[in-house]
Amino acid sequence: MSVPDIKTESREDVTPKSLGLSDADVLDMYYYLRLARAVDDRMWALQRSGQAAFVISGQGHEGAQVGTVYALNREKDWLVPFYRSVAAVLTKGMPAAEIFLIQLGKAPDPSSGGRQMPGHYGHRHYKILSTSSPVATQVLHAAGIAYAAKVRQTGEIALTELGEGSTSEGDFAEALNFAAIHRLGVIFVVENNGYAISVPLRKQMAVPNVAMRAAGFGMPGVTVDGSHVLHAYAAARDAAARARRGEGPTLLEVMVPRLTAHSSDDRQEKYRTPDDIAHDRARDPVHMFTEELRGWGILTEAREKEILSRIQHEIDIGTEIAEEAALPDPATATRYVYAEPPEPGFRP
Amino acid sequence: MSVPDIKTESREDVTPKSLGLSDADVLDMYYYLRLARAVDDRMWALQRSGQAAFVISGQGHEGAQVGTVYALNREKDWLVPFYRSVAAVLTKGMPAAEIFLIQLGKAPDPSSGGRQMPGHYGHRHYKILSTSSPVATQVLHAAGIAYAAKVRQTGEIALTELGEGSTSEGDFAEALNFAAIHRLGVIFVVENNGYAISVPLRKQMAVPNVAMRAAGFGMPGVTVDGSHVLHAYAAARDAAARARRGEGPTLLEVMVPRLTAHSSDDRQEKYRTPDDIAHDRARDPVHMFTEELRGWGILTEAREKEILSRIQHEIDIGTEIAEEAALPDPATATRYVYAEPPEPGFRP
Amino acid sequence: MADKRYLDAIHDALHEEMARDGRIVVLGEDVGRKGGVFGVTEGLYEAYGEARVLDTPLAESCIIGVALGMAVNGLIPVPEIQFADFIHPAFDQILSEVARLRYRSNNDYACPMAIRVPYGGGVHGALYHSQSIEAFYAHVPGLKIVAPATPDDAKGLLKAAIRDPDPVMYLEHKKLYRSVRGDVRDGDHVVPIGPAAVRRPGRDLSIFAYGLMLHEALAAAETLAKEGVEAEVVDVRTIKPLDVTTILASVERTNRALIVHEDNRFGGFGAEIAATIAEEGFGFLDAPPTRLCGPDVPGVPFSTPLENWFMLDAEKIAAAARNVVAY
Amino acid sequence: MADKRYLDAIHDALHEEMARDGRIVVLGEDVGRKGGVFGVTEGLYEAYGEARVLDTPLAESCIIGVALGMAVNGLIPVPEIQFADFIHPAFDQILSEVARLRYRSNNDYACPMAIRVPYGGGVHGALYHSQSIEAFYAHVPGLKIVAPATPDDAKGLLKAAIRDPDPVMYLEHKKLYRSVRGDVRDGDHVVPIGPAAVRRPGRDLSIFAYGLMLHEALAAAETLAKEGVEAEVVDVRTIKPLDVTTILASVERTNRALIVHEDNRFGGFGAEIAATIAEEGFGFLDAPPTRLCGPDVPGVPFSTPLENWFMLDAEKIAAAARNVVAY
Ligand SMILES: Cc1ncc(C[n+]2csc(CCOP(=O)(O)OP(=O)(O)O)c2C)c(N)n1
Ligand SMILES: Cc1ncc(C[n+]2csc(CCOP(=O)(O)OP(=O)(O)O)c2C)c(N)n1
Ligand SMILES: [Mg+2]
Ligand SMILES: [Mg+2]
Repeated sequence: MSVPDIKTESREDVTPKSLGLSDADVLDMYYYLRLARAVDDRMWALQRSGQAAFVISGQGHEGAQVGTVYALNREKDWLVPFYRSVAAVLTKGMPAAEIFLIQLGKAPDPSSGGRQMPGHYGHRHYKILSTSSPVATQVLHAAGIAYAAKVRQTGEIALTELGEGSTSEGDFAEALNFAAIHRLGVIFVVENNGYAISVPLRKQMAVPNVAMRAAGFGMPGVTVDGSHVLHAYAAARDAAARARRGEGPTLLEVMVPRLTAHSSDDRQEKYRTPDDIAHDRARDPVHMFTEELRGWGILTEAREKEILSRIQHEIDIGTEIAEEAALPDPATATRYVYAEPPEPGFRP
Repeated sequence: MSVPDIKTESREDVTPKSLGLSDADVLDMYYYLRLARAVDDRMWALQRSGQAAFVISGQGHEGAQVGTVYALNREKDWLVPFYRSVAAVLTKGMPAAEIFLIQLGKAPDPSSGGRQMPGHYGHRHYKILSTSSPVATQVLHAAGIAYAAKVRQTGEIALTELGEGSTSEGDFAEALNFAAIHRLGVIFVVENNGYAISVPLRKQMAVPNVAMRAAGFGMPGVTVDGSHVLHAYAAARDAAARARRGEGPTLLEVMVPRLTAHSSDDRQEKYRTPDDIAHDRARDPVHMFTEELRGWGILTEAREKEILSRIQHEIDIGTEIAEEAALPDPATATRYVYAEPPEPGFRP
Repeated sequence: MADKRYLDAIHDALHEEMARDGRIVVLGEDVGRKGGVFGVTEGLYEAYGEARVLDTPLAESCIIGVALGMAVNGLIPVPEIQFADFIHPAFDQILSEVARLRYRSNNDYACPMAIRVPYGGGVHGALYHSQSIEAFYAHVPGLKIVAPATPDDAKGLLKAAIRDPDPVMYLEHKKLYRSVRGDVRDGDHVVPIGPAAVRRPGRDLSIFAYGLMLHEALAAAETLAKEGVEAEVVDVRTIKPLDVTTILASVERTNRALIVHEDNRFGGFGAEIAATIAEEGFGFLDAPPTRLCGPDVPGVPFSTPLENWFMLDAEKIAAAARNVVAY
Repeated sequence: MADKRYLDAIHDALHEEMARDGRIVVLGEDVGRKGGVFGVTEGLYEAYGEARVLDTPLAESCIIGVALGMAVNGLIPVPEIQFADFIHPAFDQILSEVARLRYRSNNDYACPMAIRVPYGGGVHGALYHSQSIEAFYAHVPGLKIVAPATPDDAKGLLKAAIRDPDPVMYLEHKKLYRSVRGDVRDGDHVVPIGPAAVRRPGRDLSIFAYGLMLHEALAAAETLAKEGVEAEVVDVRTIKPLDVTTILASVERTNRALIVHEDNRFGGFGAEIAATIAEEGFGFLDAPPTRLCGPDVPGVPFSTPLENWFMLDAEKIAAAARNVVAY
């Protein structure tokens, strides 16, 4: 069988300098990484306290999401997320307070006004497409967005995220094929955490890496260790440059740990060994990026404290805003099935 | 981009002897090849004379179909065909007369009793699955059949056929993935004639060969010139052996010409250049196999005459049987929506 | 006013709309150089180029899924599904994504799109080239559905569908393409989505139909008229939203209702019309609201005697109407 | 007789059937070691092994498509679709392939298969984890559909579905899994597909419901009884084929019909029941056959006040019943 071109940078040769990133840049990434983890921890706290009905977490995926989204033009480009995209949407500009409004299903929830479950992010202002639950449907949407960008010559590119299990859906293959045919500016980010809920990788596919799919559709496939923020950044930056040159899409697979159960409804001890779970813990991107930044002398204790207290403040304010916000009014539940005003006299 | 392992035998080294085939074997293949072409020509004649409403033709695909199906255990293994599978179903054992009964939609049509359009072959006795019109759905059926064969340890394998355009459907990717995961005994035969009705290959995919998809799903991908009956046979025989050894599926792409319009409803001059059409004519498998067999001294004039007169007889008898057969009785149109007897008193 | 075929009216609407608005993109299987398997998109590829007249890979979920992305990013996609029978792989994209985008995002996103779907039987298409699909999509909030029967409506409703701010499924009956001609108003006329049309006034019963069946119903009304039965024939035209006002007003006049569709009966769209009349027009009714629909078998069978058995025609409609009037 | 939860009754039926017949294979997402996201297939993997309890890739079209192949080649597949909301990618395989195989092959092939589909709202599942899908499949000839409301039916109808020679869609309501207990007959009891059940006799009106709504309807009947209104409550149980005989007999007794379902109204399954009563029970009716259904919005919204607004309950049913009786 043929060997795909899997590009995995070894840790040493990737540094802020080698990537031309300033200390401010990497500390900004670090801020988003820690912010995402703090928001996520609070989401679980809200669930345990009974305020939130459900949590679907991004813990373990944050490094890859911060790194890849940071490589975009965050004002101009599109993000087509999935339910684990906490770090991605924060990095794209969504404030922590909005995540909590979504988490509690309050009226000001900017993604759905309390209509969708937690984890269904979307926000036109930040060019984040509205998320649904059926997996992999969004991959085609990203291709369509990129097609429109090409026809309208807007220079926008689209980055979409999904899990490795979701690549089993036909929509994934159809999207890769369409994007490759038209050389569209799409980055397909597959966050491979080894499980589709309880189903391990070997029962999902007969290949070790999803990136191996890329060649068969006519695009490069790259696999990087998603626990290394800068590895994810470097690979996404290359993919974005390729997209802007009009050379087409890239399938970027980021290997990530799943640090929580699938969701608050799942008990992963049922299907994962303690060793397996422990092995994932050791790959925590927060821990790894902290170590790296300290090693490079970029993250001092003072800076870390400053960043964490800033985050703490945002989390507390955000939670407070969300808790105090009103629940949606049932009188609004029939709105926006169609553009308003609706035609009177017709059914439904 | 990675290079898939495309195995294309060069003409010289493939001979009946190199494949261990007797003269009787290859003449039997030749018989099916010529039979398929003769049946197909008659199908068009019936359409021109107004007796058949519609024709969808296998002309150009016959060599690849005879070669691949001949590599099966034709009593034991399964064929999951598509609408161009005239040669395949004949080689699997369906008599010419039955094809004409199908073509004319007569009551004794063994595939559907006149319920389906021409070209929708199926016959449990010959282990040919019933064909529908939506493309690529059958690829999953073949995988399921092979899964049952594995669980029940019947030793059967399944060969399924589809066009290259149909590989764009999500079901194709889902089937490859499932078959690879379970190492199922399936041969996925993609008959690549360069067009999906009017859509040329470059608008269907960004890769030169469908076989390049295989590696990404964890199976070998092979491309052969389908106009060479014995090349198709050799590749299918390898795939069948691999399947019987329990090593899993093979994606076998056969490059074939499309010698007619897509169907009797199409005018291909609208989207194909005369050169393109002429180039396909030169790849006619009937012509090529005739030349090869003559070159090997296997096909004498006498033998060819004998074969052709035998075929002529089958075609004439078959047409006569079909023409004389009754049309379906509308009183039977409500039968077999469900197993009979249906429960009375319920709706519908 | 010009006399045109149903097919040409659809073609003209596409051509005029694409000329009017550069955001409109036609995409589907064989819509390019071939001009579609029925010739509806003939000449568009030459006129507007391959970026705006796009031959897609053979994948319906892809066609609708990328169309959503195009709509979100400033284009107005007009996807063509080659045959209604092949729209099913796109069911999830239409139901879960296209129809729900505005509602689920609380109006942050919209999905303007006109999905053209050739449908219907009587064309020797058998089980997989004859299907009617309105029943599946009528149940999907967020969608609009139109089913024109005349060339003038075919043109005017397609323009309305393309200009609508929400996704509209446009059902064009294959058998009408070349068999029906009629006057098409000149200029940029738009037929609003919603209102039904009383095609023939009558006093003895109301026949509700759309698409091919509208023409069979009108023919049946001619026959009935010779027998002294005056049938009012209502062209439903828009499946969703349904013009309940016009439907009930007609039943109030005639006190009898016959609902006709080509699609099979059980769980079909006729049930919605009949149930609505029964519930909201109960006081008007002198006879049971009656459905005449295709038989409940899995598709239109191929062979001519079987297809004739399946398809409704003026004679079968007239017979059913006589029973309703005789009740 | 044993007192069991709805969920356990389904589990027991699977366990007993797999023990009885080695041809039965359960396949779906997370049905293996995890025992399904709701725990319905708990223990089957350990008891019957991974060849017969198959964790599939995340692909619904694949699940149904391979199941067809398994059925054709001697197995009896029992696919699980994790949530009804996610069955849509398999729509084509179910409608075009599974439901049509016997008819299109003129009885040469059959497709025995029981498709388990957890569905329904009231579980804070929002737009994509609350859907009802019976309306889409009731319109598909070749399928059978059951929707049990009680543990005894849940077990008996699943056994019937697995033993049926044709494909059966088995709709299990998620909210009933742990909220409803009841007596389940011991031994190998099978509840036939088809017959509806009169759960409570009454004289003043007939309420037709299934799934979760059956329980709300029974509670409403209690309330109404206190007011002197005797509602007859009919558990439809089988959506397809529909027990028209029992439905009409009930309306003949009560002369009033209220059809209740959780799913949104327009084009919903209630229309088929209402239209049938209106057409075939016209003479029995003293009031319009009335539908009480979910609102026509794209799915059940998440936030508690919105979900409560969407979901029907005993109170809303009682209120609608009063109007029907007062007509
Ligand atoms: C079409 C569809 N089928 C099933 C589900 C239920 N479901 C939600 S997440 C999930 C597993 C996804 O796994 P993966 O893609 O690897 O993403 P991960 O959760 O591991 O990040 C499943 C089966 C769904 N949301 N959509
Ligand atoms: C799902 C579906 N969509 C569309 C069609 C209409 N259609 C029939 S054949 C065909 C082209 C198939 O091309 P290919 O797979 O290359 O096979 P070929 O006809 O070239 O042998 C199309 C679009 C169909 N049958 N099924
Ligand atoms: Mg995963
Ligand atoms: Mg082709």
